[in-house]
Amino acid sequence: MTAPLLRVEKLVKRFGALVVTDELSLDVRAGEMHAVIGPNGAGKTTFIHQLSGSLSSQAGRILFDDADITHLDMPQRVRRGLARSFQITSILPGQTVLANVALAVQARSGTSFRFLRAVDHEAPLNDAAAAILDRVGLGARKGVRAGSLSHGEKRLLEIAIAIATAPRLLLLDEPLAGLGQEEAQVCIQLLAALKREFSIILVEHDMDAVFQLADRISVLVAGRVIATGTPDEIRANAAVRQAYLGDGELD
Amino acid sequence: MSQQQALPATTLAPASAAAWRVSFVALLFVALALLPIAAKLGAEGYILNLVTRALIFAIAAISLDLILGHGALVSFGHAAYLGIGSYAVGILASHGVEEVLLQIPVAIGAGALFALATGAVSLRTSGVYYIMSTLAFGQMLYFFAVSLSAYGGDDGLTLPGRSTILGMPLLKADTTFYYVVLALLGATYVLTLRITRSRFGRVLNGIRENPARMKAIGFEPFTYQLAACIIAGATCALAGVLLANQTGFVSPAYMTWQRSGELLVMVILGGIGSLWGAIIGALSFLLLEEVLSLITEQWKLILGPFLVLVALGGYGGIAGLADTLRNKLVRRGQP
Amino acid sequence: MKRYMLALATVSALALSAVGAHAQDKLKIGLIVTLSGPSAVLGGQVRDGFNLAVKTLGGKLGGVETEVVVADDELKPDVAVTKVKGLLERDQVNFVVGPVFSNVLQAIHKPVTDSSAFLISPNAGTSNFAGKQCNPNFFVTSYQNDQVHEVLGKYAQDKGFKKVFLMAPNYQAGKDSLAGFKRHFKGEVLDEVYTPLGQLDFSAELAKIAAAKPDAFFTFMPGGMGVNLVKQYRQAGLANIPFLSAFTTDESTLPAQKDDAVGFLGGANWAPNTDNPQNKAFVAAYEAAYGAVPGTYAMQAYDAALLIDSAIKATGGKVGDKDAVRAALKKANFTSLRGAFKFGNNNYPIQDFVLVKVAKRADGKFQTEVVETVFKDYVDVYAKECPLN
Amino acid sequence: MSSALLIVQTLNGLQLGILLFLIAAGLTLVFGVMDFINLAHGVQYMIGAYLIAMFSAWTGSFWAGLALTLPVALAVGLLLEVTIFRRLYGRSHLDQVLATFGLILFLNQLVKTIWGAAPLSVPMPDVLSGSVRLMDGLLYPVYRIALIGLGLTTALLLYVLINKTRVGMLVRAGASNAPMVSALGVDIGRLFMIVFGFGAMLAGFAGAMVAPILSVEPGMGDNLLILTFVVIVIGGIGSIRGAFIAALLVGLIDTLGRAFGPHLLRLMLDAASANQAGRSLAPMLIYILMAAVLFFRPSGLFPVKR
Repeated sequence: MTAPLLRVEKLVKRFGALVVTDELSLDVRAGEMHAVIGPNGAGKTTFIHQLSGSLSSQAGRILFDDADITHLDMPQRVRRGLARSFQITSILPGQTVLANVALAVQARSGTSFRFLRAVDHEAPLNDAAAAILDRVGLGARKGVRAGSLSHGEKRLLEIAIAIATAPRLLLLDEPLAGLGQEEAQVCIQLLAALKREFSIILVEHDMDAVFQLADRISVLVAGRVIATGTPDEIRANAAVRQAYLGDGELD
Repeated sequence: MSQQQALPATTLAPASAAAWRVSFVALLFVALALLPIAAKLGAEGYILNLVTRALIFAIAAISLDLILGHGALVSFGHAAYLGIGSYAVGILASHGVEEVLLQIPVAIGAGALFALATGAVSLRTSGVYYIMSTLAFGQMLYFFAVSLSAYGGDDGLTLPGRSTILGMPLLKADTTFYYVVLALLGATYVLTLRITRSRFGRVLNGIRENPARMKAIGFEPFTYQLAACIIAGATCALAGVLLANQTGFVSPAYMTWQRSGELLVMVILGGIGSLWGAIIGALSFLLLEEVLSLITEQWKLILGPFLVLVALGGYGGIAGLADTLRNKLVRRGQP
Repeated sequence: MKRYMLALATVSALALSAVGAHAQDKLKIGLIVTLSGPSAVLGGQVRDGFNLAVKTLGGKLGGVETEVVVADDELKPDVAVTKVKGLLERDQVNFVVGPVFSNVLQAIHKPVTDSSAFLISPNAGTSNFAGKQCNPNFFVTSYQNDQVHEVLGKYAQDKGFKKVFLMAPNYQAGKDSLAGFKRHFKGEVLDEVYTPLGQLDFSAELAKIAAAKPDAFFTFMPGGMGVNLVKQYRQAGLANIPFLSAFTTDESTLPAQKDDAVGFLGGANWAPNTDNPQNKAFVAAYEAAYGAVPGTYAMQAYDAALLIDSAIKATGGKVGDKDAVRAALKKANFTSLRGAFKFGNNNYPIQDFVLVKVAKRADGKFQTEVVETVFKDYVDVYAKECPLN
Repeated sequence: MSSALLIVQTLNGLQLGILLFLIAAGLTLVFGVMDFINLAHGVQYMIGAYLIAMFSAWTGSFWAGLALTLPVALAVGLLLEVTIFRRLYGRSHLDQVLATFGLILFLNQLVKTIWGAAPLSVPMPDVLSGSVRLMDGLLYPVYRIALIGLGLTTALLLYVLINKTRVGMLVRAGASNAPMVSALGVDIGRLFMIVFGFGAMLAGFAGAMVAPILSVEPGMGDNLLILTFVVIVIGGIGSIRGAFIAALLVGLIDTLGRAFGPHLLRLMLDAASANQAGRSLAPMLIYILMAAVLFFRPSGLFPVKR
């Protein structure tokens, strides 16, 4: 078996006396969608921050594609192919939808120290961005200011920006947060399509979506992974049922 | 810094707004190009001198607007670059080098170097701390110039005359000098505008709007902000070269913190982030100052409340106000 | 944009209005002084002194109807250049009188002397324009800056002070000042302290002075700095050490220093109690008009007006005849408020310098009063470098 | 350099620091609580000085003048708050800069129009004039000692006010999270007004207290404003404790640097170049200090937790 795409070894994050990430270890294989679930306060978002580099780690290692990225900052990680979406929408509201995505395309294609040519007219950037927008279903909205999109559209834009950096591993932090039933279905279909193309870590509260989409699931409780396995294995895991679900039933 | 408010002008639909701005700016430059002819009617030197000075400050204001409006970097020490540019002229001239084609590269290089060195430190901070660290470096340079006894110290030094081009005294005539300054302003405006619309400019604007997002797609803000500071510093140093030539005199008074504050006021008054607002801001601030001081010795009693009102209006300066008015007109024109 | 158009319109209007200003039956004088910021009081004295002279002469200098245009240089050299261009080209003035400060003089000297107008400085008198860069179209009715400091140096030397403590602001004029003092003082200089320009609190320096125990203290601390220093000097209990100063305890600062400055010594070319009839009339008229005791700034501006008056008179009102006016100016054929006055080859005055002392008058106001003459018909040291004759 | 000199210079540094603190306290609160850049804060200091010059001349007594100055300075602050500043809260910092810059122009000119351009002076209260002997050959003005004492008392009162009273609790909460305080049902508008008026009065108080030793002149607040900004930035915006420590630090470093800088440099350089270098360096010292502090602590020494 080949080495995993991402290997997390005994990662630690403390805020003062509070241990949020407690020697967490986890492997993500190339090509899989790996969901991370856990009760509120289990440390999922902190973990994503540590993976993406917006929080530093006090101990442990993060290996990405066999390279130690524990001490790289966020832009460096992104350039190695580790992209994230934000739980709370984070876009450039003043720029057009197309520009939001084109910037991400620009980030991975050539220099950004180009001062005089009008970026609006750079066909390669625009074409690549437009293609991605078409994929996420925002093709018709590309000329609109991103700030005026609906919430559901912004969530899709958020994903579009993340995939525009051409990542090898996509960290999706609650992509369905705040979406209505219909919007959520659109988004789930998009995720199903994306998983054929990208390795994905998915943090999500919507259990239906998680069990429907994920290849493997890790359950986080109090900053530790208490179980990892296929959805069926997790469903059957007694420790998970005990710790996470209490006496409730999974359906 | 409330960054969302930084660019009121961009709320316009881009295409028509661009067209109206282009026509306005074109009109402005045509008017400025015709001014020397109108000035022939009387007081030529005075009017040319006054407007030349305003145009020079417009170049400085544009350079400040690049980092302020597009990078949200509020520099409270920008006058330092005026000083660097003018001292490059003064010091070189006092050693017999009056060739502007040598003075300009030296000034621009020195401005860029100072921006590189101070930006590398200042950009570690943000918000008000950034503002104050730029002030600190501006003040250090000011006191350094005051202590430069060899070059006049506080009294400054008088230039033997305007700089030469390829050894010829081409800048000597006020009208020629005016057109050179106007051309340089035009070039600065066009180049800076293109920068803001380039790949680099888009990154810079993105960092202003949402630095966390930009980091998450792989841009390190520091690098781009530093580059913007260097461009702005070099441009402003060019304005310093012109200022020295215009006054025939170089002095630490060009780089007091009050002067930095005036540059900020020009940009905010004009409307930040729109570049042509910087031109309008510099022109209206300096011309207003002059016109009001002709009316009364107590002109600050008028200028002060005027600035307060512009700020309270919250239109985003004169450029923002113009855009708002135009939007109203356009809407009225529609059924 | 509307505002911009408005400004542009105003400027064009200004341009047009200037066309009518050519008529030569009128004498136009541009007064450029500092009227903004803390130093505004000095500019105010120059303006008032000059205006008083014009008023006294019935609104005419040399028999020609005279109009005075006042401009504020804001103590910014680049602003001053623009204002001076305005005076020369918009107002078409025949004379520019000003400025107060040396750095402004450096900036406006060339634009004015290159033009058709004369530049008459009622205060600033820098060494470069007294020496190699002297100019036939530039006249000074005050002194060469160094001379006032030299008065105190000479006095300290004559008086036999052995050890002195020197202090000045950290800028060019401050350095020139201490150099001027040391030109005639040959004793020991215990320390030379330079303070940041605009410093408000001198406690650190006063402690040093107390520790050094000099025979005398010399300083150059103009404007608000001088007010602070004098108050704090007395409060620190140092008043038993003779306080010699230039431009520190004069009529512009005495209203604020009051009793604290009484007995302090200064150098000058004149004092309000200088004993001659024209001066008595001047001081009385000035006090009546402006409610303040005039200082040297006002006196020198008044003399500048008298100088112009004498020259225009000599040419028979031919304001436009530049060579004739220049020759007449050089003669300085007027009765100066300070007494004897003539120009040296460099167009700087040759005059007496006196030691003055601050005193409280019977009416409760404060003024400097003449103690003794230190220099007689004194020529500045740079005059010999000037190629004019 | 004798020990007496060192003591005197340290006292002088303390006194400058305390003066800076009185002005900085109001500015850092206005800044921290309302996120408002008030360039006109220095003008309020100037107004305090002019008011006491006027009132002490009217009443013939420094103390009566002071008693009149404080409420009027407070009233001026509140007037500005109600007419101008409250419309600028929550606006971009740049609008605030423009408006308060305009206000500086206006008020500096207004002061000159009313009281004239010439510096004014305020007689020292008799009780506090004269000097005391601290040790052999060491006289120190009583007024300055009183100033230090008064400043320390004010600092102590402020400390109690901020840390032990309900208003203080709200101010502290406001400095770290104003929207939250507002969400909890506190009338944030009134809180802002109180803080602003109080800050203006403190600045006016500082102006009144220094009037007997400094000249009262137009624009006297401008340069001090910059120093004050240096202080609150070094201390960490919104932190009274930070402002206190930074003010003393700036006061001491500025004073001692000017007094002893050349001596220290003489250890490394020859006398002439040490004097020259000391002269150039002295005015830069506090700016170098600020740049250094921000380099190592980009949010000041005592950042307010948000």
